[in-house]
Amino acid sequence: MNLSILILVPLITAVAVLLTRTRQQVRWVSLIGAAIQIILSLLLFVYYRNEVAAGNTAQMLFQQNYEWFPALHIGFHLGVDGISVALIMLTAFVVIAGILVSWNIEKMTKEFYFLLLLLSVGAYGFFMSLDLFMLFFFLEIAVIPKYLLIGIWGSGNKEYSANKLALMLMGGSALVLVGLLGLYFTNPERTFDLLKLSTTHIPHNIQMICFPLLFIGFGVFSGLFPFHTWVPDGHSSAPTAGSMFLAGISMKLGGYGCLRVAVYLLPEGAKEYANLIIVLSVIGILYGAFVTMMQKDLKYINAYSSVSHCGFVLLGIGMLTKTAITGAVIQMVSHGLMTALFFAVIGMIYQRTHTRMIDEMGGLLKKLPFIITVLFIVGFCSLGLPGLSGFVAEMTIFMGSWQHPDMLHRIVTILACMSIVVTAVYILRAISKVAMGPMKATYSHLKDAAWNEKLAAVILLFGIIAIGVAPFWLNDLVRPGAEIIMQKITGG
Amino acid sequence: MLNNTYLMLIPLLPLAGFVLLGLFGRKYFKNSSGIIGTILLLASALLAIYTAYQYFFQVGKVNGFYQKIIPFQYTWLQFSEGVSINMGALIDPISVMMLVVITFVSLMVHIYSLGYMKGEERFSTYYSFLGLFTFSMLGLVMSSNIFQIYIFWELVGISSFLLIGFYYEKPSAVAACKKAFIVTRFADLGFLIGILILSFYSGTLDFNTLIERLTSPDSSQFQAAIASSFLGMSALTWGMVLVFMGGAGKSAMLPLHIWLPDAMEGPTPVSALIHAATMVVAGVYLVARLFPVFALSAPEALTLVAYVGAITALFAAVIACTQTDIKRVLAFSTISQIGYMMFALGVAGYGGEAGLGFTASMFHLFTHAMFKALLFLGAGSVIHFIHSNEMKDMGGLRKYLPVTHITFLVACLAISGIPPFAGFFSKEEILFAASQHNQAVYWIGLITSGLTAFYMFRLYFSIFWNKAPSTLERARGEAGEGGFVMILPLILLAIGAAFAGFIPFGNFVTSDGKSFEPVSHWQFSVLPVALGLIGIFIAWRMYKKENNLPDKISASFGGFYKAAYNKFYFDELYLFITKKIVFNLIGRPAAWFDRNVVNGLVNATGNTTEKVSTKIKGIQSGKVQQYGLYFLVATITMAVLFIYWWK
Amino acid sequence: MEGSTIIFYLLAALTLVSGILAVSTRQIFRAAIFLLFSLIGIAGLYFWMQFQFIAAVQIVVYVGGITVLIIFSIFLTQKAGEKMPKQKIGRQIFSALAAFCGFALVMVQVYQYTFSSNINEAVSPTVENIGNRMLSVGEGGFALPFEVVSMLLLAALVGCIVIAMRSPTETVNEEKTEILIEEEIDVIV
Amino acid sequence: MNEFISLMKPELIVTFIIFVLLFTKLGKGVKNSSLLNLIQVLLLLNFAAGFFFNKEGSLFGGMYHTDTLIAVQKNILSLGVYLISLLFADWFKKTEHLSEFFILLLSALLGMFFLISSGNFLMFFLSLELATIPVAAMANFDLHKKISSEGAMKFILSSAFSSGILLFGISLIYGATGTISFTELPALITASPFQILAFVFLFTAFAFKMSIVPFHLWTADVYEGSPMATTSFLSVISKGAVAFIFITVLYKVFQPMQEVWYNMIMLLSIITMITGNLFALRQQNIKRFLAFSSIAQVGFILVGISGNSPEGLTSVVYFVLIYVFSNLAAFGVAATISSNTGKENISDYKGFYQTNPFLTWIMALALFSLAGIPPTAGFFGKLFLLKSGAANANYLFITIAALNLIVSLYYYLRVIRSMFMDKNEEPIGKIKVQLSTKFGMYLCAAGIVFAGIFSWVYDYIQSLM
Amino acid sequence: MLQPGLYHILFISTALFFIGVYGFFTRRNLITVLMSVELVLNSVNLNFIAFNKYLWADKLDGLFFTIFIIAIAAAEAAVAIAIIINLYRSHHSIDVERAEEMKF
Repeated sequence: MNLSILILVPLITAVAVLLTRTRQQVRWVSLIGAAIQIILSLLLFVYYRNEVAAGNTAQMLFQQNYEWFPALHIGFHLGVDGISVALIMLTAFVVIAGILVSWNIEKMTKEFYFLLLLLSVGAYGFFMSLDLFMLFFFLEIAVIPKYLLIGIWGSGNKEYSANKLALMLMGGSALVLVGLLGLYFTNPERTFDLLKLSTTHIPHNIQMICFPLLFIGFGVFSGLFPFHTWVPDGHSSAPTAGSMFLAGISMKLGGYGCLRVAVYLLPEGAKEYANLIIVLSVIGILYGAFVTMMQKDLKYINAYSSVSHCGFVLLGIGMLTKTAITGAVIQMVSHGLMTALFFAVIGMIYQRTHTRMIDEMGGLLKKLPFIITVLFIVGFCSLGLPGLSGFVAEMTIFMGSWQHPDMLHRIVTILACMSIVVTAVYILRAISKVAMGPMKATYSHLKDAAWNEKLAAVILLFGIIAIGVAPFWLNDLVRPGAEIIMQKITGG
Repeated sequence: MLNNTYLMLIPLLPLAGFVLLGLFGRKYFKNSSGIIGTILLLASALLAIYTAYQYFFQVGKVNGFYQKIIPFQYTWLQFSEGVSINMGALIDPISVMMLVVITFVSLMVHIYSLGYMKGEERFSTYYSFLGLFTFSMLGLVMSSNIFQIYIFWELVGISSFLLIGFYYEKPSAVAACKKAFIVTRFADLGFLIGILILSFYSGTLDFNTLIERLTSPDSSQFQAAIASSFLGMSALTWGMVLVFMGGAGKSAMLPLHIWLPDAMEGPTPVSALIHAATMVVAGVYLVARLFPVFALSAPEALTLVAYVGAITALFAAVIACTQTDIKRVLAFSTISQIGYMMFALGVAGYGGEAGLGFTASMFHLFTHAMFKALLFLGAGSVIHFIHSNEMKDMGGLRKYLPVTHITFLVACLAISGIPPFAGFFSKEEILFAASQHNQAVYWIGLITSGLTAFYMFRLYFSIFWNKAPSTLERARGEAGEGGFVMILPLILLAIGAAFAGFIPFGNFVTSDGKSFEPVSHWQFSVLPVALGLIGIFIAWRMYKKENNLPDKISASFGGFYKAAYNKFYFDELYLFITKKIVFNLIGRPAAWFDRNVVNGLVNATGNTTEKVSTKIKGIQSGKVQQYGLYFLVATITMAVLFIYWWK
Repeated sequence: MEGSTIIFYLLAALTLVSGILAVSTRQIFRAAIFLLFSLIGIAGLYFWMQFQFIAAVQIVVYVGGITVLIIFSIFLTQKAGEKMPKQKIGRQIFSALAAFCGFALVMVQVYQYTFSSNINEAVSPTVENIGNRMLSVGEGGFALPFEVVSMLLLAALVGCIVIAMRSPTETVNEEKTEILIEEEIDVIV
Repeated sequence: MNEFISLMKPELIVTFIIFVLLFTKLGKGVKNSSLLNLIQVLLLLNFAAGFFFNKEGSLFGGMYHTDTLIAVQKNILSLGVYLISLLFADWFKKTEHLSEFFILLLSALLGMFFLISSGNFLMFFLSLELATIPVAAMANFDLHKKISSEGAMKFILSSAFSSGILLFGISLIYGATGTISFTELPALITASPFQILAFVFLFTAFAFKMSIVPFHLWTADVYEGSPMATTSFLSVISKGAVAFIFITVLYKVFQPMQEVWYNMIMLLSIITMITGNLFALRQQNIKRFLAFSSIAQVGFILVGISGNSPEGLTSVVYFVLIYVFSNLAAFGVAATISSNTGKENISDYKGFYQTNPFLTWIMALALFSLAGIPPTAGFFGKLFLLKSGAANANYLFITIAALNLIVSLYYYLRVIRSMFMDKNEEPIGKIKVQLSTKFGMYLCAAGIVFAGIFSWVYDYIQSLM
Repeated sequence: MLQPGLYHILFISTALFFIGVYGFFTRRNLITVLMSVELVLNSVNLNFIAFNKYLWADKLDGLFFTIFIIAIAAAEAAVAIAIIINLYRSHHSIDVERAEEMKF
């Protein structure tokens, strides 16, 4: 399968959107583009499985390598392994849902969809890059659309949030950049190519310098404590689709980067800093959860819970076991779907009630059965209910984490486990305030979800349930990738 | 051989009901959903009974031992080599017994609800939730894998949450469902960590392998698990204690019992099904499932089980004597009875006669399911009739609800351990096992037994005798008991409650699978039965007629009565912990920290930059001569710097 | 002490003293005159070093051109006899300090440095030599700089015209500037 | 003779154009618009001619030196001038002295050409002056504005002062080595204190022209006072030219003291970035804003220069090319707004997107490119600069540079925010953009978008090394 | 007293240079500022001639440098004066301190 198509399709869609005239055209062009993306991503999955089933044991499949800046040894190198395929599928799901959810956006429709699609270009490119320069390129591509999405279409203290988000993410990517340059200049081949880099040995002292740069840099993207403050503000101010993309895709860029670049290329650094990472991430998990407990705004609730959940991703990565890393990737996918859906639902509720304060709502289940049912499911997913994706991911991480018999890892794992209780507390608190209790009279006229909203929710729910009920396909997809990373860690 | 398809259908049929009714119920099966659910469950129940028949009488027994059969198993999630979640079925005596109990009680509740929930707006949702619960519970008992059991454990919890919160517009129901879920979640945390410990040492999640590895003294896994210790207990004991914590949460053992009384906010049939007969015994089932490990490798943990069970039994019984809400009385009685089952397990040994406690526990579980479901359904009928839960609103109902009255009486006799009703046999065995192993536990059990008889008959007399309030004089005679669908389950369950005791349980359910005949000592039975009769007598004295005796007696207990009436202030304690400690001491400071310190630092960075920018603006003074001066000074500084210092 | 030495010190004194006065007097005309003296002193130093041509150029361009230009512009912008406002004392001190530090630094470096020199035969700076070099295009020729400077003067001319030709009432100045610049070009050519 | 023409082709063409423009003054009543068309065509031809017959060689005894890379550098400047002629059409059509303006501008360009090609310090100095003095006159072209004269005054005085220091430095070098030729000097350069002193004096001139902190103080005032066309010329073309020759001087002439100047550049680069950013944060006037932002950009150029490698040179040339597109686009938009409405403050741009989406997008693109956001070319430019700077494995330096990117992003986003997000009841009305301006903006936009992603631009420059 | 030589002339030129610089910093009148610049340039000229004379007499580089500096100084002065005059027209003053409209 030609991977460039996956970058080109959203790009062409974006350009096509720019060329359209009416709002109707904009929406349908985007939707068709997103539909093609989702089909392509599923095809990719099928092809990938076929290849693997056919005995192709290469680390990266469907590679394409063009020279880009030959003088600087920068290539346009694409390739996927199971981890990438999983995240690409996630992206496709979130993109189409995001487009459906923002179907009725009034203000500057064309620009809105253009930016959304641009963001997806960044995400696809990032997940497929095998060249670090390219990876960085796509990482940064995704920043500015977010800024504009929040700043123009957002709500609340949007300018502040947009600024904070853009600056903090840029700060993260600045650190990443320095780390990448360090990698580049210390490998004898002077290459940015991930596969080549993985076979060269990078000196220990360089690993010690570059690893924190890269990990913190990417960590900012995925809300690593204490660099997470952009998350709540950014998410809460963003328009619905923006929050979905932010939490669903963008935070995954960080996790993927931590895994694929920081840990994979710098295993010695990873081992040295592993304890720090797991401590930070477990602080993030619990801290995020406790802070969530105190929030009153639905979006803040989900945003802080994202901090907590993305802490699991980093925890899994920091644990440096195959199972934990697999779990981290599953958590990325799971959280992406779940949080996107959560934001979508919040958006739907907000559209109807014009408030996001949980204290001001109540009894919405009566009037909005579909939306609230989805809210329930997504909440349950968040608190790790079996049969939904969150459970699979968290349990895999716990199992992987527990494989370290020393005291620190034990304590950290137990603390992380404790978050499932806190999560239950805040999710149930939020849901019960929104959905249950006596209904307010003012809400008696509310209408349930429209077709586009239903479709968006169903698409994401499909993903959540598909992982939750039958996790083995995702596990099988991701495991080999995690195994290769682990080989590098244990071997090098 | 067992028929795999049939086996799989047992849980899958209710699941199908859940999916079907959940997705389309509101639209297409608004009225027929009850029937659909009931039919599916009926099929499931029949299959379960068929399976039980096949297992116990045809394929189960090999060489005198009931085998643990795993008819099918699929790898659901692979963690690492050997450690994986396998979805499968483990068929052994206890799981088969549970299948029968669950499907039977569930069927009864389905039928009963046809009448009880009639006209409810979310009728189909109710049935879909019931389907989900039944599915989860069946999946739980069939689990072949400790993680599988955890999965269904959680699912059971969520269905319980959904059903307790079924009347979602009632704030008390909302609070109750949240409480139920969170408290059990907290217990599950222990369970989860326990699983992690066990799986780490045993290198597997599979029940059979796990039990085998952790009980055979010469396996390396066992050695490792025993060798590593923490705070003076071996890792294995810790694991088992934590697993028991999960069980204790679900089974409402002290101090994790607080959710169960509140859970009565759900529809009464649900209470019958979930909070009396099935889900709450999941903890007992879990301990029973891992019983060999408890008994052989972690006796300390088992002792803990015994004491927790016994204390809970007594404690709950005391509270039950003081409650006025009939469902709460039943709830505390449930807690007390589960305490019985727990300590029965705790006083059991592994294999043969020593395993009497195990058999007794399972037996009691079985009989308790019958009479407790019956009690709840009976209470449901009463509530359906009266529209109130409070005892003071009731009295003299035997005229209006004859069938309910009789069946309720049967159940009360059963639970009080009056021969020849079912409870007598199971309780007898429990007490006997306890007396042989642990005198303290035995005496606690005995006292509890007497208290049980007292509070059950207190309930009985208060509802059906006592006064006849004038409010009831309205013409309700014909409306009575809600029709056939509500009476039939009562009768069926009453039959169960009356005669289930005669099943020779020791033949089927034993700790090691080998049948044995429990020795019965009629002399031994005298004391418990006598105590039960005394309890009934006191209750008769106090509540048969309207009088002021109860008030006097309660006054004579003074502070103790008040404490018991307030459930020994456990709710307040928890409220203190959550509100004052978790929210105010952790959550609020964390939120403050986030807004002010973490966020503040970020903002401060920005502000400082701005401030510095304002501070240094004077450099750009607009005066060209000053520019020149800076120019020269910079030049000289650079020259000096690089000539003399920085080479 | 030889005569030339005395002349040197006299010239040096003239240059420096009038230089200092030029930057310190508050009478602007006097400043211009002192500048003139200082420039003449420098021309004298050129003479003293036997660089007659350059000394001549110095006199013609600076004394005859630039100083006159400056004096004219003083006429244009200043009322006679008006004293210049004083600079802030702090600025004066700082400037003096900075200038002195710079001076000290440079002098220290100059005296610490041993200048090398070559032993090749000297080329005497006669007008003939200069003219040849100026117009030769090969090695050691300065035709290209010459052209560049002419372009520069052209540009400066154009620039001055535009800037000074702001409004018709003030054409006088503009013409003067123009003429002066023409003069300079002539001088150099 | 043939060689003379082919080697000096760029200078000859520019001189030719200057004379053509001088002759247009003879004819009375030539309309500005037709004159502008002529100029645009001529400059386009000039730019086009830059692609042909480039080769390496020296003239005038080594005083003039050129090669293909230098030809490309000159052509980048030509391109910039061409873009200026397109982008500021609004202002050009209004000005009274159009041909004079271009005579001056082209003289300065000629100076820059000579500057890049200079083979000794004399030529260097002369062409530097040729590139400066006409600009001073250009700065005063808003004849009736006080601030224009003020800016011009500050510029000419500061540059005269800087020339003085430069000359002093050159004279010391001359005294120490006896030569002013770039080819002979390297053998005679040692890192002796005296030479370092001389070098520092010399260095300040570059620093002054490139607005390196703390020699930058004139920049903002002059930028603000000058007409937008001059400002853009100063900030883009003039800076680029000096950067080119700076590299040549450092890499070729002062290579023996590279340790000294590496430290110097590192130090100044950090100071420059930080100061530029800090000042840019608080500017309201768009010209001042761009002035400080361009100071910060210079800090980045210095990072690239510090690489001291062919890659450093390539990346600087490449960056300047991109910088031409980005900065000119930004100035073009600002100038269009300014000439049509007279508004130059960022706060005036509030709600600009509602009325002028095209201009806003161009501005946004330009600012993103300046901020180094992909997929604009600025991203590549900055990255390659950082990359060549990182070759010395000085992580602290690179980290500081990278962190400065964040601050710069902040203030670029301020403009973006003002245009896209802030609400304004009375935004600037719809502006009719001149055709040529529009064309110029499209050119810039194309440059911004494609010069990065399509790697052949970089490869081409690289291949000339 | 010593025989005057290179170092003497360098002393004079350097002193003159910094006198000019001082003037540049302190004079309030723009024209006098310009005059200070002229002093600076002249000091440089002196440097060049001195080096040419005493050290590198085999070529006339220094001399030519001086000639061109003089030419440039003239052009610079002309443009500067034009600008100053223009400034005078708008400000009605050529006090440096008053030409500071643009700052910060």
